[in-house]
Amino acid sequence: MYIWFHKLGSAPTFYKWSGLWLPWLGAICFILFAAGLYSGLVYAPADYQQGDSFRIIYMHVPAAWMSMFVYVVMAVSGAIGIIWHVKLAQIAMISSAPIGFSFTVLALVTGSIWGRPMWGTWWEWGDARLMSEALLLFLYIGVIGLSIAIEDKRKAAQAVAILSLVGLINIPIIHYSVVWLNTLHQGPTVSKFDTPSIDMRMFMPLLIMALAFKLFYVVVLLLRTRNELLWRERRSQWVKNIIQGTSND
Amino acid sequence: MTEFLRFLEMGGYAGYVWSAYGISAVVLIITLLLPLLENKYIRKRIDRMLEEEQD
Amino acid sequence: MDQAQPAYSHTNILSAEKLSSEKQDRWLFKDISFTIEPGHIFHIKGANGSGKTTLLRILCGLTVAESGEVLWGDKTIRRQHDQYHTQLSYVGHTDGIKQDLTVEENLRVAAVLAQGKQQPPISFNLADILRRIGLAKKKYTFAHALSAGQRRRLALARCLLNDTSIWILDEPLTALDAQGVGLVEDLINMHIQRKGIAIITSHQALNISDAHYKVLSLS
Amino acid sequence: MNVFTTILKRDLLLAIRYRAELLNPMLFFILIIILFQLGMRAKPEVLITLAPAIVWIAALLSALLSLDHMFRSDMEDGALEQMIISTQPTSLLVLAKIIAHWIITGLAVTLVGPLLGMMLGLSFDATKILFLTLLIGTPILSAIGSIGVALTVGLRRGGVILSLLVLPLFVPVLIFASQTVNTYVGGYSVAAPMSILIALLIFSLSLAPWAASAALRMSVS
Repeated sequence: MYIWFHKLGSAPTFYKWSGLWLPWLGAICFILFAAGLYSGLVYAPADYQQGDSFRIIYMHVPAAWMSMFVYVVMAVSGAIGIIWHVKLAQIAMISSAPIGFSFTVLALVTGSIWGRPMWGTWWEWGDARLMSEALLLFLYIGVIGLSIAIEDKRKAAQAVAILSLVGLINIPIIHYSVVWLNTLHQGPTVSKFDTPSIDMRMFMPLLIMALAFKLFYVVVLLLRTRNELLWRERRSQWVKNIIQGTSND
Repeated sequence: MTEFLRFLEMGGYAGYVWSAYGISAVVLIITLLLPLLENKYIRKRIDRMLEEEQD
Repeated sequence: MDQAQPAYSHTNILSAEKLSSEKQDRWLFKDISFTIEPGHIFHIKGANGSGKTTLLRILCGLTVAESGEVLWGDKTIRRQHDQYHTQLSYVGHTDGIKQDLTVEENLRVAAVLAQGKQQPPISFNLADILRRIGLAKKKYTFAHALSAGQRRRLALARCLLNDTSIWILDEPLTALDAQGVGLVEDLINMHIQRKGIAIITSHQALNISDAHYKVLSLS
Repeated sequence: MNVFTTILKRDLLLAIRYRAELLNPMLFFILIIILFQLGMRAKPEVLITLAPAIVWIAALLSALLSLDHMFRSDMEDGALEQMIISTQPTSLLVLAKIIAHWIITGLAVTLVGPLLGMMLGLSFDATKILFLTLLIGTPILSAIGSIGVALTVGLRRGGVILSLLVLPLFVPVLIFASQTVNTYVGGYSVAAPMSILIALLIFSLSLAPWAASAALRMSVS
């Protein structure tokens, strides 16, 4: 297993294989999105309470899940990058940050739009999930800011790995403190984002969209990692071959 | 046709649902396009760099 | 000259295998290998920005080389971090002296840092060290009151604190007057005679006997 | 152990000899609270509910202001390099620097805080609780802050990034500390938030030095 991992770890083979997989992954991702959107917007019945506005859930909840998931992947690949000096893991970490950031922005925007009809305000300070999502956004901004501020590639990778690990440890603490803050005032209200008593036709689109988002993350991560690889290895022969079109990727 | 119109109304929440999905689509498309554009930009820069080295 | 002191207790060969280092995506140096036996001075020459300081910092274990290893004895320095660093004294461009501390306070702090883990504090003869670096009467003066040359010699005094057998000195002779240069060369000669290793970058020539003198020039 | 005390004494000595540095955080702390007061002109009963948050946000900002000095001077004159290549565990040295930073800035804020709390209308008992939260909370700020400083000390303009990295991590301290005072003012028992604050203190004092020393090795390399 280790040889395979190391072999794939070598840049040219990774570039070649990812080049082959990308079109397929992209196509499947597109299909999943289409299926998810259709089933979410048309097929699923309206919610008895929130009516059709609940359909925003099919964009909001997967985005919120992904914003958390990508941060964990970033921190873990950072740790792998430092401990075993796997170059690819370091690149995957740095490439994941902007994607996680956009998922968090997505979750925040759809969250506040969804909250508008219910709470009458664009930003519900009392909702713990929305607040910790906002703080997660700043954690991402911190990670991206640090990776840009440090020129030296290897130092940036170490710094970002440390910061994302520290951030990862702090996310549950931040979330709990925000949740605790809310229980003080309104008591444990069922947060608006708890998926309503779900029947299959409502839950299926959520599953499809979640898969679509995960695949979307993989596709964009591969694209970004390939760019970073091309630039970092621009002096090596295999990049020259690719650029001068002797072997198209 | 009317069914399609009723679909667009989204039970009166059309504004919220479509704005949420619209912005989400924009954000996702930008996230997808950025690396693609960056790829083109990097290839061009490396190409120019290789040209410099050759002559 | 001082009475000949005994040779260092345990000295090893310091060697580098295929060290290479990159800076802003161009190679500073590539696949450099050398070995330094105890009792030798290793003079690294090269223009500014040719990676001399980076090579020194790699040998100290401060920076990690892009590829290649530094071996002390048979093991890499990464695996014997503590044993290696109890034997190492490093004086870089910035001499590590706190301006707002007196000469004595600077040396006391350096002694604590040089002391091995769970080892008793180092007993060092402060007066003797100050005499050997020519700062005998400066025990209580603040570092900011010293001249650049005196501060340089105070930084070099760190090497005398804990009988370290490996000295890594980055431009030790800068800002030193003739008398200072003579004094530092005596210290280094003494160190070589005691079978120590001295790795030095310097633009000025050092009059050290050729038998123990190796040069590496970085293009 | 004497390494810890040596570095601690050294830092305190340096701070005392460079006195101008000492007053800065405290003046900043008082100034922010006065600005809040001027900005709000709130009625007393409103001010009481805001007082803990105002004092704590001021404490947060003044800690942030003084964090940069923790490693900056050592980085510039090479003392940091000597600490890293010394055989002493770097995390022990970092812990000494955190405690030194706390004594220099956090302690001053902790002593002045209750006075300003009273100025904002808190009862005497409430200021005792405020004092306790400051006493426990400000070391956490120094500990978490040390990680941010260690990450950015190598950068020329690290200050901007530093606040961006560190403020989100300060949020739990702010919430639990100011809420402890509010729950006290509200007449409820303070055991829960106070114990969480103590847990945060122990947690950050044990983990932060390790993370900060890893970051320092990166910054120095």
